[in-house]
Amino acid sequence: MTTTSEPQQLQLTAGDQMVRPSSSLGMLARPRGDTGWRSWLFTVDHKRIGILYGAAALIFLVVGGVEALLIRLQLAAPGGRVLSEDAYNQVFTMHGVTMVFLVIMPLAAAFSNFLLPLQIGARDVAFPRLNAFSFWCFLFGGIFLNTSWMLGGAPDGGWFGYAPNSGLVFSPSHGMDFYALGLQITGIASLVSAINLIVTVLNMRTKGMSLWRMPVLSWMLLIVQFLLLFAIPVITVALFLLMFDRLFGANFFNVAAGADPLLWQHLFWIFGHPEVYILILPAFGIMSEVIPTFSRKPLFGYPFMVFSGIAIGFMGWGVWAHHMFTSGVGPISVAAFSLSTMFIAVPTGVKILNWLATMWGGRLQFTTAMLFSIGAVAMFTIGGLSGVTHAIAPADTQQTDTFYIVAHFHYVIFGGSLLGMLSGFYFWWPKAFGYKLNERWGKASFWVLMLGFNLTFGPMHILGLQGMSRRIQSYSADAGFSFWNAMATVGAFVTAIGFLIFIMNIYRSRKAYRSGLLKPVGPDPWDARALEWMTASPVPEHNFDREIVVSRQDEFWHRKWEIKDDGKVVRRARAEDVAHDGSAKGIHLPSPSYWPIILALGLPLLAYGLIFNIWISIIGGLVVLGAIYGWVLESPDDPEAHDHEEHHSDAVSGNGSGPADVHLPAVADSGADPAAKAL
Amino acid sequence: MTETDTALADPAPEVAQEQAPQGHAEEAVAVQEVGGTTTGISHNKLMMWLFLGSECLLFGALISTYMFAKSRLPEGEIGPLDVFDIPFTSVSSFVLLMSSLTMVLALSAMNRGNERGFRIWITATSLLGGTFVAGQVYEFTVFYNHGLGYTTNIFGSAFYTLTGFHGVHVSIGIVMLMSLLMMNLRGSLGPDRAERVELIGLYWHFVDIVWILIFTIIYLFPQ
Amino acid sequence: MSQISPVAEDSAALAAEEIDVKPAEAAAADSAADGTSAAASAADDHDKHPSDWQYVKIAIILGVLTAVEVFTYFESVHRLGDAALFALLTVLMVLKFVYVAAWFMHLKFDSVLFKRIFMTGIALALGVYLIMLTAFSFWT
Amino acid sequence: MLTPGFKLFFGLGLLAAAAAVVYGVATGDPSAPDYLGVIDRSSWRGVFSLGWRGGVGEHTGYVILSFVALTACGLACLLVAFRDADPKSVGELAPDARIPPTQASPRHSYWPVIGAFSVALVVIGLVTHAAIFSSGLILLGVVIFEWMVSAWADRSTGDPAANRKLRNRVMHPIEVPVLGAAGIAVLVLGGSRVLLAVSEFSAVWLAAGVATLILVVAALFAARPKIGKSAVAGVLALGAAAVVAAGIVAAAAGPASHGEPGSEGDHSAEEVHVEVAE
Repeated sequence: MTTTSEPQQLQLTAGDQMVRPSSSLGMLARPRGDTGWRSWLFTVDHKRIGILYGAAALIFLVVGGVEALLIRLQLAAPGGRVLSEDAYNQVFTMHGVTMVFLVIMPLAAAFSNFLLPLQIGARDVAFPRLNAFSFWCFLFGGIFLNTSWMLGGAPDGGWFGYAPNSGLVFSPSHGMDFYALGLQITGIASLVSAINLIVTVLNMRTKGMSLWRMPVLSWMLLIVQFLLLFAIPVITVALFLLMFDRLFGANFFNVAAGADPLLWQHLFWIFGHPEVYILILPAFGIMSEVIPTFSRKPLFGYPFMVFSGIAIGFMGWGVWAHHMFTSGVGPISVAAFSLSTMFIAVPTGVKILNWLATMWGGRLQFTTAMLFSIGAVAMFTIGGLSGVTHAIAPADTQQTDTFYIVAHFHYVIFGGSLLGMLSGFYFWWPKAFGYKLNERWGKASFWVLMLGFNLTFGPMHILGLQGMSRRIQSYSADAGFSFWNAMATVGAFVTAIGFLIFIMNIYRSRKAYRSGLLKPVGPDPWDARALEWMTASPVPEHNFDREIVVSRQDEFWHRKWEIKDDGKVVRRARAEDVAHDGSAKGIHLPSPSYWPIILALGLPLLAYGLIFNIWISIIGGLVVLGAIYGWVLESPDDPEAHDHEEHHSDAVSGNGSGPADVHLPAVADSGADPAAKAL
Repeated sequence: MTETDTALADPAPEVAQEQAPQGHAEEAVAVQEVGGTTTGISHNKLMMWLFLGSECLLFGALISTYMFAKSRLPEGEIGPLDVFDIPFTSVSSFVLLMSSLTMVLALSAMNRGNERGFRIWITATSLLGGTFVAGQVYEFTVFYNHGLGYTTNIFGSAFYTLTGFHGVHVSIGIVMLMSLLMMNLRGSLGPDRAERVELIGLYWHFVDIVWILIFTIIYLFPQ
Repeated sequence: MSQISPVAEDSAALAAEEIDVKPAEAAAADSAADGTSAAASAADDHDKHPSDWQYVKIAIILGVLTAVEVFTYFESVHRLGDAALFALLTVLMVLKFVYVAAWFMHLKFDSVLFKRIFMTGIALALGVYLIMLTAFSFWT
Repeated sequence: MLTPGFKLFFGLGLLAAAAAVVYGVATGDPSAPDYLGVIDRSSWRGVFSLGWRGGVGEHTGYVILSFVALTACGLACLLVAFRDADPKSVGELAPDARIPPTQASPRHSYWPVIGAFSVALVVIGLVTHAAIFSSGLILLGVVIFEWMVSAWADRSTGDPAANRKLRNRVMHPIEVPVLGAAGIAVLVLGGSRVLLAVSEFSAVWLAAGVATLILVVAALFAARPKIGKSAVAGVLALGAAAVVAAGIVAAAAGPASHGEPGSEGDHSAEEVHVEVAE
């Protein structure tokens, strides 16, 4: 195809061998090396990218958490003086934006990147370089958003940026420009990642892994990717309209010119409601992996689980206007959306019942991961029930824009999503790093978090029903809000301590592992069920030594255990014997590349230019253009990168499955036949 | 276990637990899976279709924003009836439709291995696309001279945004077409990589489809 | 091979019956020879794709439909009334849309999965935006 | 150490600088005291400070000579920096002893000519229009960048084909899109200017005619495989030239009756903004 795909040994006219030219200008040769910072910067390995996502999200969690603490400090007592009105607006806006777009979504991306290919038995994702691009795009988008603090003020129009309140008249600083452009960049990351992962799941399942044998987590993540695929363009348009209004003087939200402010609300919530499920479904999937494992039972009602996930994803498109009951959408809309909102509680309820039924009669093991999952089920149920009260429009009229709403969505997103993700951290940590996190510290962090969480957000129900408004910077002493606000602030700091324990746990466990105090774990420390446990921990770069042939759901568990005719479960093999040891050699993997990070770097430049000076944009645009062409002209596989004997590059690039293809070894690992290992 | 398997087996010792219930399928699997995909569809094509599915929501939002904005245009402001030049836009639509034809002919030529035909038709496609964009710039200029700027009123903002988005899509498409042409001229895009042409073609046809919608909904529907 | 239960129509229910249909064909192509599989599949494509003349015919149909559309612009047709014009133009638009998608984009001949993805996008777009416009009382 | 190329250009630069000084003084104000007698200090100062302190004589010639000096010296520095066409230094610096002592002769290059042209553009732009000045600057930047990359690639190996490959690997990602975009821009700008110049009625027929012409010509070429590459390229070149020429003529003639003239400049600026945004 291009010069890069050909062997790069340049022949001298004299026939002499020449030094490799790439050494003089390294920019366009493929990066090399498996260790050091370069190996992370230019990696296209889905597991490393997953870990990067997780690490970045945890850092943003700290940022968003500090913002939350500032809010709580400000509201701790009547007439708080920690933040000015303006600063308060910025802090609560950035808290929401950070937590939704820079913490929960990337955490979900971390799990999907790390686990999806493993769970379907694939070597990598379909487009490894696009995957790397998604991550850098997200990271630079997040950094771009946060640089607004230093560049004239952060966004101050609320995380949903209602126009025209977010227009130039009411928000004259550059903050909302950062919001519009920053979310655009992270949106690109999500969209690209969604397309990539859908192709991965549809096209790269291992032999016998039909859709209906996939773990529930894979299903939920797949549904989330579809939601992202179709929801992101809507917010893209809304953000463009806002940006054109602000930067070029368009009239989309200019009421004086006849515009209707509801346009923004509709567009935002058409995106925003599927977004809610984008945030929660990954946690549902994680809980559906953790709970059966530690209940020693298969998941109760697998098809119901999957179908209710699909139903949630589908119905999530028809309920958006329940965010707008008080905005004057009209009685028919209110009635219709009220009804559809109540319907969507049904599949959610099905899921909760299924988890309970899974635990029912199981031999429960209360590991930290299990505790977090159970906590998430409980907290999500509370949040879900308070959500049903919003579905009733008259009640919602009372609750809108009060702390009751704040309580509701924190119970759902913090109590549901974040606790679920933490459960996932404890569960898959040994898979990613080869050692378990300390259980005692983990349990401590769980109980502290639960206490702090309920102390923070429980009182907000009361405050909301008392009439305390959201997004107010201060309240007076005679309003009667003082006590519960003080409680909530105490709770917030207890929560912070819970997270601190979690971070300390990571630090200490890692240290213990490095110093040899903590034993490395085997492939399957929890006696788990899905395919990712069927390879060594930490997962070798090539994932599986040979292809796995799947013949039923929970294939890995069935290879370890046998169900006798009388219903007794007997062990048929040790996990170590069934699992791959990661020693396979000669597997052709996609090569690292510079272009994803370069391309992602161009986008914030474009955005800064639109805000400050168009010349920066032009530079950014050139970077983007050049990177795209460099990317296209670069062969996805560097023929020199791996000195393995076997190169099937002709077969692969020729058959139409394209540049992103990943090689599979020639021989499958069929059924319970571990000896069939060859290359 | 068959003889072949033992012969191929890695020297690393691994204990066979029990007889494989379905240990006979390996060979077929190996052949199928090297480069094959689960659905038999190439990654790239699936990616392009997913992208186009996502674009439906993008243009849907823009078109409905336009329709809504137009309906909210205050009385007496400069509106569609004052500026639209249907005969000219009809020609533009025709040009874009024909570019879809030339695109599909380019792909067909490439599939047959007729690279000369491919080059001719791909050039014709980009030229027709260029003509379309030139027509759009002409149209914008005329509208502007009639007094409809981007910031003039809500109709102006919505109209220029919608058609501008489409125009940018066409322009990006032309750049991609020219890149295809250049890759072919450099010898790196032959019939064995015809799928690349097909992908860009899909994008191009989609842009054409969007114009079919815009032409009818924005220009032809009774105002 | 895998067993797949039938899937109800849904955004995420993905062309279940499509799975495992093609690998046999792909396997055949691959087994021929590593390097030639592309040529083989290209040949397959060619067999099922329409001929150039058919494409030209489709283009002519599209041109004629466009001409009919433009014809409604002239005054004499306006006597039909707005409702009839809307209906006529919508039908013409959908026809053109379908022709381009089915023939030029090969949806007619290609994997049904593509059709479903595209239709899901269109259906969702139509659904949410029509509801949005309805909520704005756009139609009255 | 100093290559002949350097010596040549540096000499030229010095000569041009001297010429500029002499010219600037000689064409200076003849009415000044001591003109060409014992020339007064202000004349010298003016000439040496590029007119910053005190005047220079005839401006155009002085500026051209100064820029020739500047360009030549710049080229000379480039030649030294890159050791262009200096096999000895390549041999000294190369890490690998296997490099043959001689290098393949450099390929022909258009960049010096284009560079000279861009310098001329800068000079002309200085006295005429800021747009010409900045386009000259941009072109100069492009030339310098391209030249650097080519020079770097040309020294890499002794094999010109390999060098070209190397150069293409760096430059194609940049060239392909930029040239493509420039091509479209020319077509779009030229086409729209022509459409604007004719009447509204003719614009319709013109657009239709151009499209039909493209279709017919393409069909003709496709149907007759015997028509050679050069014929096709010739027709394309002719078409491009026609669009450019017609565009320039049309732009000069100004828009026809439809639309009020005069506001186009603002409009196109706005368009650029929107497109960049998207």
